[in-house]
Amino acid sequence: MTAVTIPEGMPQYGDVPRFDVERVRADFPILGREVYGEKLVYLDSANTSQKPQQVIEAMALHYAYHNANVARSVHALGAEATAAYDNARAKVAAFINAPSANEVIFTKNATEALNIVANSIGGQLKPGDEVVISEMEHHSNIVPWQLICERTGATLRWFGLTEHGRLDESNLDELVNERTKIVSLVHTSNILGTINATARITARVREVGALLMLDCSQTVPHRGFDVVDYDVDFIAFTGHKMLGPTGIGVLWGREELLNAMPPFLGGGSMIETVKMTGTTYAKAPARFEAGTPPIAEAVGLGAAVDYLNSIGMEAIAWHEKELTAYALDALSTVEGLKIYGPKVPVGRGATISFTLGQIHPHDVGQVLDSLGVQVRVGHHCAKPACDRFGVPALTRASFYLYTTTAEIDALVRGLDQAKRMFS
Amino acid sequence: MTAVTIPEGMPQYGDVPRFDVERVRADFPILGREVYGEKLVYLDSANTSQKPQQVIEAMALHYAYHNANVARSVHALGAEATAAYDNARAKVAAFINAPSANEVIFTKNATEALNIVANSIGGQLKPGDEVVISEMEHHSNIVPWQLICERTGATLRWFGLTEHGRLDESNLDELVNERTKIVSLVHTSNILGTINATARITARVREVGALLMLDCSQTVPHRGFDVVDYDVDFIAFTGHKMLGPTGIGVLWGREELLNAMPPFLGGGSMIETVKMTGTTYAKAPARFEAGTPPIAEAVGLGAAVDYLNSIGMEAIAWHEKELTAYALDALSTVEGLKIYGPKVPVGRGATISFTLGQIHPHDVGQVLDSLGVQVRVGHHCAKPACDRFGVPALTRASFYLYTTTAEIDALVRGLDQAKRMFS
Amino acid sequence: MQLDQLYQDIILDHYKHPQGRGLRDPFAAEVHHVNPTCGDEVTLRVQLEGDRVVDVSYEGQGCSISQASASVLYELLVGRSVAEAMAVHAAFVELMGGKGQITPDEDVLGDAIAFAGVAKYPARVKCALLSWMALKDAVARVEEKS
Amino acid sequence: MQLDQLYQDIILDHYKHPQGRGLRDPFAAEVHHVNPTCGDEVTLRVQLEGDRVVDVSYEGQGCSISQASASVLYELLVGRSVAEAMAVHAAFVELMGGKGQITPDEDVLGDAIAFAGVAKYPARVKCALLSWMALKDAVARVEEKS
Ligand SMILES: Cc1ncc(COP(=O)(O)O)c(C=O)c1O
Ligand SMILES: Cc1ncc(COP(=O)(O)O)c(C=O)c1O
Repeated sequence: MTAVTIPEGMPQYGDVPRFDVERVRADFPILGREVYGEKLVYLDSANTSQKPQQVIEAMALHYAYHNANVARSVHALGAEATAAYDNARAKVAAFINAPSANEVIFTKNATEALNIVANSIGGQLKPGDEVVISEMEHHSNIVPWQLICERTGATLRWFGLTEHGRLDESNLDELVNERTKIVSLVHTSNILGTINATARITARVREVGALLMLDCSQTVPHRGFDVVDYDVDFIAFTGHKMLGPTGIGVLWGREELLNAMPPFLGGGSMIETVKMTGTTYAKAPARFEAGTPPIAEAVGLGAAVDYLNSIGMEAIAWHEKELTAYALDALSTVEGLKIYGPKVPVGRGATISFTLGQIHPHDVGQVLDSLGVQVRVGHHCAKPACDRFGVPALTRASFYLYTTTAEIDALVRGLDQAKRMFS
Repeated sequence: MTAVTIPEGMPQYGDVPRFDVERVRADFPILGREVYGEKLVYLDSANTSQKPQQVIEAMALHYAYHNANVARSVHALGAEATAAYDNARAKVAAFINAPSANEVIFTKNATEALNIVANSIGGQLKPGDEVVISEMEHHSNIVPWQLICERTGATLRWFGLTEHGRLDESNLDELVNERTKIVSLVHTSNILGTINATARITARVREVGALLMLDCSQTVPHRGFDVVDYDVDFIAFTGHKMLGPTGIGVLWGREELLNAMPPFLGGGSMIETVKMTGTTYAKAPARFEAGTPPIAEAVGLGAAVDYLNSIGMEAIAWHEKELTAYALDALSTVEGLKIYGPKVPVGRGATISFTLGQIHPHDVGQVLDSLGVQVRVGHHCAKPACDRFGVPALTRASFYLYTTTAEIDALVRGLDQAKRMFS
Repeated sequence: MQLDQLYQDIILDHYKHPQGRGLRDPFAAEVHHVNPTCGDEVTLRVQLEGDRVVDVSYEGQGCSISQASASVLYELLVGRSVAEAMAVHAAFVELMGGKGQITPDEDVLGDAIAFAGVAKYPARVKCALLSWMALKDAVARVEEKS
Repeated sequence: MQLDQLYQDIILDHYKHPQGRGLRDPFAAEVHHVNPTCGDEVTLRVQLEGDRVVDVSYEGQGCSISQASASVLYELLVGRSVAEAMAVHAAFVELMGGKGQITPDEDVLGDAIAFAGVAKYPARVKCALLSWMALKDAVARVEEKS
């Protein structure tokens, strides 16, 4: 027998970062719940994630003992609230490796972040200019661009999709050209699960001098994302999908771009000075944070970032990769089930959409619900992707750090029951 | 001695609705706090209000046991979250006597509500059209109109102010004319405390066929406001000033107007159907609620409305009236103190701004803070009102249902100390 | 959860063997309705003769509830006067809005009483109502024209 | 709170008896800075001769901290070389950003060490820095021109 020596520094199976899923689950009160007397099996994290006690408590404590408005008061409570808010911004900046915390703008959700860029950058477009998106975008990265192109006369164009649910880059050089002003793409698809490889596209975007925005709503919660590494100009993501509260999202952008962009929402805090006859504007982040910001929500999002860091994003990504491989295998045993999107656990996230024979997803979802299994059904705010594959609706199971293989087994059992009922 | 018989049905002093302030205070954990070893005296409720335990717990419970995304899932958790969200909308609608809950749009704050109307209604303006605001607006009701007038070529005009800090209506008929498309006014000023009487203005607005929006951010928290009674077209207000959380505001509008208005933010949930080549939009409220809405925040705001109702808005208004009368008296004893805004407790809210001799408000606020007294200093997001009265900054004390006369005494003592220090 | 309260046999029967499905000529009005939350769609035609609903034809995609409800609608309403049809319509809408608290009248609603269980699932009420709302819209358009 | 840590006598002295206040000619550059959170403003002029700061004149409205800090700036920087002035400037900015953790060097900062307590009040740091930031901007403009 020959001994195999693994060279030093090579990854080994034992090196994979791991965590104790049961211990994580214990932090999420809702996971102990039942529905209709059945154990809750929450497989809808791509829709919204559940919240650990640490996040819930951070917000409750903030409201109970440190609540005040920010950036407006000299008083002690105001200083405490402002420090908490700034601190959350710094945590989020570090989480995505932003060069400066000033580049992190707190919005109400990812949708607002996408609208800010569409309106501020897009408002300057002219007829003849082009904007490029793709057929797998969430509605939140389609409609803002449709609206601004309508207003300005610019042209909206898009990447098509391959049969495997990946971006069709075959016409990249024609699609992204000298007329292109901005390319805005989903990084991880919320319907197909695809993680888009962006290197070739980025190179082309730089070549033609356009801007690049990535919708990272389904990426940042699940794996480390480094804005410098990706050489991107803007990203959007949303608090409630990453263990944080509703009511907060993030727009990250390069500081020099943000400070040169016209404001979008007008109001308190985004100004330098206001006269009835005209106003000058503050720099980022204040420039794009009109009105009282989501203060307690920022505190909650900061606590969520702390929680994710305490587990480790690499460990979370690995856990999800294993779950995805397990689920793809398990679902392939269900007769009549057809997966839309990549069928291998590579270049994809932990979100799997499918049809089950002729059974309508509403009915699949209802049977699963009766067994406690919570999945999302419908068009997943991505109708063009459904149209591309000729389906009106899909059933979608999506996983997160607290998901177990036992929950995937429950899903598979539920699908068998749906088949018994509807065929 | 003649016995005076008060006719039945006439209000008597004893009829004034009252509540036990100490019992209310016990519901607010933060009011038990100290700063720098001094008892906290929170006189900054016009900036943001404190939160009762009932509101904090409602949100924590929601996150812990009922969290899910809304209006998108057939599953049990989704149904629970959706019911909670809809229920909050119904509570808010009832609170302002809205004819239909569909007229209540949840925004991120009052500022977004004002921007929605400025952009959706304002986006259709043409050169020659006029918009009317006033010199006492919060920046959030100035900047959106400046931005849209710049974009469309419409003209922005405004009411001036009288020496007493009231709207100068002397040129009403000239100011509001056939070219006027919308009049947007603050109902209760956050800097002067003025409550604007709107009857004459409303009549004129109707005469010329314009629309009327009222910024009720400082009204709805403090006294009953009935949208039908006021014959208004839109109002804006904000959750965090009415015992509710940050991250939520309200736009109320007449249903037929809302459904005819072009959308503003584009994205998930506000659509009817989306194709790459074009999109149709849902009716209100969904039409203006793009993306995941502030779900837990709505639950918190619903709990805040319940709390306010349990005390009674009339009782709250009366309590604040008494405090205001007491404070106006007490402050008039402070030599060198000058009040900006109405000096009588009539037609005004419980917000009092002033200067203290030549001492800069920052310094006044700092001395007060050292004694635990939390007031706001600066331009209060109303620079044009400051300019009107030739002051760069003011000190502002503002009261709410949990404020006591003892706290006003602490304020007066603090002002004396500031004078000793700086003169 | 008792799934069979929702999916009563009558519903599953109508779903598997839909009545009156397909688009037919002649028709007095055609409408297209969408359920924006889930993307279900129905195209529905109505034909009146004098005061009578002589045909309702439809085509669409949707779940068992929405398909079965269109089928039941066809069975229940075709052949009635517009006034009768609208009375049944009102009873059905009331049942669906009743959150499961209303006991349906079988004399009025026939097979449609099977949908009583649906009223407990807010997310599915819209499915059951899709074709019914389309019908009402279609009838209103015919009446507008005349 | 020890209010006198913040409002040291030196600060109150400079506030009540500001040095160098008023706008003077000649000047090489004039700037106007605003603190957007509180609305405080300063107009500041700088005059250089060769490598030397020969005058800084200013006018503005603001609190005791911002007024005193402009007065101290005048006393400390006028008469120095630009390089020396910028070294003092850097030390002052560092002190203000130190959250009260930095022990200031009196040899470099002179009267400005009285502002050490301000660094503990984030809301007031901007007041102390207002005129200093304006000065830096003004000097940069002069250098751009030449
Ligand atoms: C009169 C008035 N309007 C609008 C606003 C803006 O509210 P928000 O900051 O919550 O958007 C405020 C409070 O800051 C206000 O007092
Ligand atoms: C890919 C993607 N983009 C954007 C969004 C919008 O996020 P939000 O609804 O929080 O604005 C979502 C989630 O709904 C998403 O999955």
